Amino acid sequence: MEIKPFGSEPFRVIDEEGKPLFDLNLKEYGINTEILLKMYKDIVLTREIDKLGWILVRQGKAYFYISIGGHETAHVASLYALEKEDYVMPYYRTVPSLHVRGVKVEEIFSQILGKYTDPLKGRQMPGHFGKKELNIFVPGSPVGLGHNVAMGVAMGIKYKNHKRVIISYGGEGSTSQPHFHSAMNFASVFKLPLIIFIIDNHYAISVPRTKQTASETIAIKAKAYCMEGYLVDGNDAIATYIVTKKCVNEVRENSKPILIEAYTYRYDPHSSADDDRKYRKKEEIQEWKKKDGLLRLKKYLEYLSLWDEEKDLMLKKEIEEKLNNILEEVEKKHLPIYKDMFYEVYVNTPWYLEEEYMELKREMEG
Amino acid sequence: MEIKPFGSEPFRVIDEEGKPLFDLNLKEYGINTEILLKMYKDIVLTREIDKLGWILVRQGKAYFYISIGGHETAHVASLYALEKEDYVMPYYRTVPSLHVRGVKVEEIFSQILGKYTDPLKGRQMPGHFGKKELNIFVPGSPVGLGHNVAMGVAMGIKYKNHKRVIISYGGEGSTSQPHFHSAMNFASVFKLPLIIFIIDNHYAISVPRTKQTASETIAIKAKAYCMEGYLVDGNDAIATYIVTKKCVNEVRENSKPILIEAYTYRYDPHSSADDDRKYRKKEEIQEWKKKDGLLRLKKYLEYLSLWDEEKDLMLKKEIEEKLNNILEEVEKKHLPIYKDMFYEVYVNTPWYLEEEYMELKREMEG
Amino acid sequence: MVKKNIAEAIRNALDIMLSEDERVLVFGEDVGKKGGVFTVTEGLQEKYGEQRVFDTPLDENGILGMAKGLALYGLRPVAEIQFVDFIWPGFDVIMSDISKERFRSGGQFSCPLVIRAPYGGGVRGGLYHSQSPEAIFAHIPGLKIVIPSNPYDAKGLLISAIEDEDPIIFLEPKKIYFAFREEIPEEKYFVPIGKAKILKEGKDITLISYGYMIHECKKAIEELEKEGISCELVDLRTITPFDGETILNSVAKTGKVIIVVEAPKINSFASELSAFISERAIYYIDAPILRVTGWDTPFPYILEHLYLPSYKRIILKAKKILEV
Amino acid sequence: MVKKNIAEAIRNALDIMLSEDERVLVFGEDVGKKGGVFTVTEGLQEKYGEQRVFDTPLDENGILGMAKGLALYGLRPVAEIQFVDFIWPGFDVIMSDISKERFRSGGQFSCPLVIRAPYGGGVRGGLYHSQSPEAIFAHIPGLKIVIPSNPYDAKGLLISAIEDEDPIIFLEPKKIYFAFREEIPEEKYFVPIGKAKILKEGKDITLISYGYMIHECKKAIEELEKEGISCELVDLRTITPFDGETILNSVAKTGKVIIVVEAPKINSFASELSAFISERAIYYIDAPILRVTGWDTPFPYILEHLYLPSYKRIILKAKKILEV
Ligand SMILES: Cc1ncc(C[n+]2csc(CCOP(=O)(O)OP(=O)(O)O)c2C)c(N)n1
Ligand SMILES: Cc1ncc(C[n+]2csc(CCOP(=O)(O)OP(=O)(O)O)c2C)c(N)n1
Ligand SMILES: [Mg+2]
Ligand SMILES: [Mg+2]
Repeated sequence: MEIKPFGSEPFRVIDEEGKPLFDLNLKEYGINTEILLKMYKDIVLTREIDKLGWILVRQGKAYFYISIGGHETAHVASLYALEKEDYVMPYYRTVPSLHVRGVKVEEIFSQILGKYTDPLKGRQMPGHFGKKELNIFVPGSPVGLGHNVAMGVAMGIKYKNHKRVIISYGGEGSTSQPHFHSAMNFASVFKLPLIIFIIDNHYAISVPRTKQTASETIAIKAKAYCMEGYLVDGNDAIATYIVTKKCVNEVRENSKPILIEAYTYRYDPHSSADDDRKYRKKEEIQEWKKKDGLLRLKKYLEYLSLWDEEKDLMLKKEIEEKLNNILEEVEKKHLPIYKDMFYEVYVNTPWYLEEEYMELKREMEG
Repeated sequence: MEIKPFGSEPFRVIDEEGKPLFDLNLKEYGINTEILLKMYKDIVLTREIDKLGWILVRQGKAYFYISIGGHETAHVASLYALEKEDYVMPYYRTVPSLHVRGVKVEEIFSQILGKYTDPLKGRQMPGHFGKKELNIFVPGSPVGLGHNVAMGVAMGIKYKNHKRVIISYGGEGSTSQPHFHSAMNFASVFKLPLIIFIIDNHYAISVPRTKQTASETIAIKAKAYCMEGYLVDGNDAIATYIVTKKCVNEVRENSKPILIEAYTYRYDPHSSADDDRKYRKKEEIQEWKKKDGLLRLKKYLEYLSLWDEEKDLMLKKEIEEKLNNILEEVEKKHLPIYKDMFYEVYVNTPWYLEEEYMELKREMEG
Repeated sequence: MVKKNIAEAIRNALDIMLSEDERVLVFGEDVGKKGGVFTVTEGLQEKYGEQRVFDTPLDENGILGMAKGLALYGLRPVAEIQFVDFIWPGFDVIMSDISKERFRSGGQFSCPLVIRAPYGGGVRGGLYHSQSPEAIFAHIPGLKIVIPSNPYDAKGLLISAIEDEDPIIFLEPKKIYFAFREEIPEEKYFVPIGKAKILKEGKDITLISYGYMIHECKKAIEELEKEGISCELVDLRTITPFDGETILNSVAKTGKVIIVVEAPKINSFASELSAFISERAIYYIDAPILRVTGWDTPFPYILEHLYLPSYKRIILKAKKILEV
Repeated sequence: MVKKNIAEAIRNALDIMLSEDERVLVFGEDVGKKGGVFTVTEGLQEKYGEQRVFDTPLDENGILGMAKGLALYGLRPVAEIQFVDFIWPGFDVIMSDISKERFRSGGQFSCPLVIRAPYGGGVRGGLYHSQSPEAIFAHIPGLKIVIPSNPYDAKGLLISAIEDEDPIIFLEPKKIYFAFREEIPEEKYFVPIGKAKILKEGKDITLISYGYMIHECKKAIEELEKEGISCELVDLRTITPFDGETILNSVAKTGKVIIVVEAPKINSFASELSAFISERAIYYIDAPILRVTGWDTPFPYILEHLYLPSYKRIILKAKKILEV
C-alpha cells in the first residue's frame, strides 16, 4: 500500500469496526504489539484527563476548559511518530495528550487550575502548555501563530544541521490565518523540516469547514507552495501513525516541509464557554461517534486478540484512580504568589516594575 | 484554441517576431483592427510617460519615480478587457497606464510632481494614484494590501447584485503577503467577482522569484482556494487581452474569483532609489528586451499590414510633443497649500487639528 | 423605554440599523448562528438573512480587508473582532489603509465603517482575552475610538458610529456586558461622538475614565464621599477625538486629577490625558496628576484580580493626592 | 578609531557580531546582494555567506515568525524590516508572541532577538516611508525599544541589543543615516540599554528627545544660547525601559521641560514622558510641560518640511515657556 499525497479521501487502515481494510504489514511501519497497546492506553488516558477537565469547570474549580474529546487519536498517534529530540508546537486541544511526550499529569492539571506547580505559573488560561526540557513550545491563544513561529524554529534546526523535525498543530480554522500562509511560504522557500499538522474537526467554534475555505481538502493547499499534502483519517490511529511517521522520516531526511490534514470531530462544545446546540445537531455528533478513534483502536486490538472488555475495565479503573489521586494532590497546591506577576516580563525587572510591585504590596498589606 | 487554467507555460498568441503562433480568429474575442491600433498607441503613450517620469527625477523636479518600463503591455492589454463600470485597484507600476481608463495625463504628471492638480493633493509619493469617478481606487505603498481591500469591494459588488468586476494588480512579491492569502480565501469562500492580476516581473526589488515562492508558477496558488489560475505571457498584448477578457466575462457571469499571472520583466531599476546592477546582469535585461511587448505588437501590426515605420515615427513624435506640452503646463502649477495638511484626516476637522493648523500658521508667518 | 444591559443595547442598535439601512452589514467569526461569543448578534442572522449577517473564515485580516472594501463601495460594514486581542493579524489594514484613506486619496474616498470588539479584563481571559489596547489606536490619526460604559451610551454611540463618515473602533467592555440593566429608549437615538459626560459633579478631585473602570471609579467615589471627599467623574466615552474642553473645565475646578484606565501605564491613554492637562492647565493643577492603570506587564490569568485597577487602588491614590 | 556615519556604524556592529557569534543571523527583504535599501547590510552576505545573511520573501509576517522561532531555538536573529511602516503585517507576532514569551511561558523560554528598521521622516517618503511608531511599541510590556541619534551610540547600542536577552526593536533614524561621520572605536563596545545621555548641560530648560530630532534640538539650543537661554539636552536612546532617573534629575534642575518627537502628538512617547514627569516632579515644574511633535495627521508627502518639527518650532516653544 503506497501512501500518496493529495488523496481525495482520507487515508484509512482500519474500518469503523476495527477491521483492517487491506493486508497490513505493521512491522513494515515499525509497529509492534507493544506500541499498539501503549498507544491505546495513552488514548484512553487522554480521554480520561479530558473528562476531568470538564468536571473541574462544572465544579467551579477551573474557570475555563477547552477539550480534546474526539481528537485524542489524531493527537496521540501523530505524537507517537516523533522522536524525543523532535519538537512540538501544540495548540490548545493538544494539551491533554502531551503526557505522550513525558509531561506529567500533575502539570496538566496544575495548568488547568493555575497552581504554582503549573510550568507556566498560572499565567495563561487552561489549554496553553509547554515544557522546555521536553521540546514542547508554549503557544498563546491567537489561532495560527504557532505555525509561523514553528517555521522559524525549523529554520533554526536547519541552520544548525540538526536532524530534527518540528510538528505544529492547529485546527482547520488556523489555515485561514495569515500565519499559515507565511509559514507555508517560508518553509517551502527555505526547505525547512516542518510538519504542519491540521486537526480538521470540521468546525471552528460554530463555523463549518465549508465556510472556512472553498478548497475540497486542506491538504491541497500544499500545492500553492510546491509542497506535499496528505489527508488522513485522524480517528484511525494506525493510519495517522503511519502517515505521520512517513512524513517525519521524509522531513528529517530531506529537510522539506509537509502538510498533513487529519479528519476528526469534536464531541463537546468548543470550550466551556460555548453552547454547541446553536450550530449543530446531536445526530451529527452521534454519527461521528460511531467512527470514534478510541473505539476503533480498541476493536482492532480485540480483533488482534490483544485486548478484551475485562482488560479495558481494569485499565479505565486504574487510570481513573490514578488521575483522581493526582488531582486531589494538585488541588491542594497553592496559587502563584502575586510577586510573580511582575517578574519574567524582562530578563531583569526594570525599576518601574519593581515600583509597581511595591505599590501592590502596600495595597495588599495596607 | 481553448484557454485552460494551470498551464505550465504562459499562454502565447504571437511570437517574438510578431507572428501568430496559430490560426487566430481575433473576431472571436471581439478584437478588431481599431482596438489593436488603439491598444498599440496606448502602450506607446504609456512608455513615453514612463520615460518622462525618469527624466523628471534626473532633472531634480521629482523626488522619486517608480517605473512601468517593460510592463506596459501587460497593464494596458488587461485594462482593455474591462468595462467602464468595472473597478481597478492599481499598484504603483499601473499608474502610467491609467490613461487607458480615462485618467488625464495632466493628472499623472501632477501626481508625480505633487502639484495641487494631483487628485491626491500631493499627499502620496509618485506611483500612487486613483480617481473616484473612473472607478480607480487609491492604493497605499504596502505591497499586497490592495488585494485584500479589492476583495472587500468585490463583496460590495456582489451584495448589490451589480454585474461588475474588480481587478487588483500587484507584483509577484505581493503573493507572499498575508493580504494575498486573505483575499484569495475570502474571495473563494464568498464567490466574489475579483480578479487578482499578478504582474510577474521575476523580481521583487533584488529578490528573484525563485526566492519569493517555491511554486513553479504563481497561477498554481489558486488551487489552494479551489480557484482557477491562468498563466499568460504579459508581453503578448493579444494573449493578455484574450485571457483577461475570458476571465472578466466568467467572473462577471458567475461571480467567482480568478487569479491571473502575467509574465513580464522590468527594464529599469526598481525605482529611482534603486541600483539594479547589484543584483542582475545586463545580459538578462537584454534577453527580455527581445521579447518586448510593445515591439511584438508593433511587428504584429506590421505583419497585418496595419502599421509601418513611418506611422510609428509620426505617432511617437506626436505623443512626445503632446506630453511635453502637458508637462510644461503641469510644472507651472503650484503646490498644495499647507492648510491642506490638516484637512481630510476626518470628515470634520477636530479642534486639535484646527489648533495645530493655527500653530503652523503662526510659525510660518512669525 | 426598555430595560437592557450593554450586550442587549448593542444588539438593539445593530437591529435598528440593520432594519433601517440596507447598507449595513454585520459580519465576523461566529456572529451568525452562534450569535457571537457574547450573544451580541444573537437572532440577527435569522432576522436579516445570511446576506446581511454572516460568518467569516477565521482571519481578522480578511475581515478588516472586507470591511474596508465594503466601505469603499458605499456600504456600512460593522465588523466584529471576536476579542480585540485578536485584531493584530489585520492591524495593517487599519494602520495603513483604513485610517489614511480619506487623507491619502485627497478626500476622494472615505471609509465609514465600524469595527466592534470586546476589550478589557475581568472575565479570567488571561493574556489574550483581556487586553485594552485603545492607546495604540489613539495614536493613529484618522481613526475614532469609542468606548461606552453603560447601556444607554452603548446604543446611542453605536448608532452614531454607524452613521459617522469616519472609521470607528468601538470597544465594548466585556466585563460589564451583562452586569446591569438600565432603562433606555426603544427607538433610535444618538449619543454624540467626541463628547465626554460628567457622570457626577464634584469639587476636590477630577476622575477621568471610561469603560468598565467607570464603575470602579463610582465605587471609589461613594467611599470617598463618606469621608467628605467630593469627586467629579468624567466619562470620556470617545477616546479620540477626545473632548478636551470638558476635561479642562473640570480640572480648572478641582485642580487635582486622577486618570483611571485598565491598560498598562506606559503610553496608556492616561498618559495622553495627563500630558494634555499639564500642557494646558498646569497653573490650575496643585497636585501630581496621577494615573491608576494596569501594571506594565502582560495581562495575567489566575491573578487578574490583582492586576485590574480596583476602587481600592483609586481610593489610595485619591488620599495620596489630598495628603500632599 | 574610524570615521563612520550611522549606516556604516550599524553595518560595523553587524559585522562584528556576525564574525564573533555564530548564532547571529541577518535577514530581511533585499539585505543580501543589494545590501539593503540603505546599504546597511552591504557586503555582509558576501563575507558571511547565504546561510548567515539572506533575503526573505516579501512578507514581514514571515520575517518576524522566523525571527521568533530562531530565537526560541537559541539563535540570535537580527531581522530587518525595510521600513518600519511595513512592519504591521507581522505585528501580531510582536504583540502576541515575541513580547509575551518570557512571561507566558513562566520564564521557560525567552526571545532574544533584534528587529532593525529605519524609521522617521525627512527623506520625502510620504505616508509609508516616514512614520515614527515607537509609541505603539512602547505600550507593549516585554519589548525594549532603542533609538540611536549618532554613529557611536548606533554601534554600541546595536551590539548591546544583539547580546541582550530580551526582544528589541531597534529603530534607525533614516534621515541621518548618512548625514555625518564621527570617530568611533573600531572594536566591539557597548552602550548600555536603558540609559539616557545628557548631551549638553544647561539650567533653564530641559529638552528631551531621541533620534533625528536630537539634531533639531541641538540647532535650537545653539540659537537659544545666543539669546542667553541655557538648555539641557537629554538623549533618551532607550524608549523603554526608559531612564526615569536621568529625566527627573534634569527636570529638578531646570523646572521646565520640552519633549521633542517626530510622531503625531496624541499618545506619542512625548505624552508618556510628560505624564511621568508630572506624576513624579510636579512640584519642580514651573511652566507647562510642552510637547513638540509632528501634527496629528498622516505623514504628508510634498509638504513634509512643514510637518516635521524643526529647530524653529522648538525655539518658539522655548520662548513661550520662558515668557510665562
Ligand atoms: C486570531 C484568533 N482569532 C479568533 C480566536 C478565537 N477562537 C479561538 S478557537 C477558535 C476556533 C478555532 O477553530 P479551529 O482552528 O478549526 O480549531 P478547533 O477549535 O476547531 O480545534 C476561535 C475563533 C483566536 N483564538 N485567535
Ligand atoms: C509590505 C511592504 N513591504 C516592503 C515594501 C517595500 N517594497 C516596495 S516594492 C517592493 C518589491 C515589490 O515586488 P513585486 O511585488 O514583485 O512588484 P514589482 O515591484 O516587482 O513590480 C518592496 C519590497 C513595501 N512597499 N510594502
Ligand atoms: Mg476546527
Ligand atoms: Mg516583481
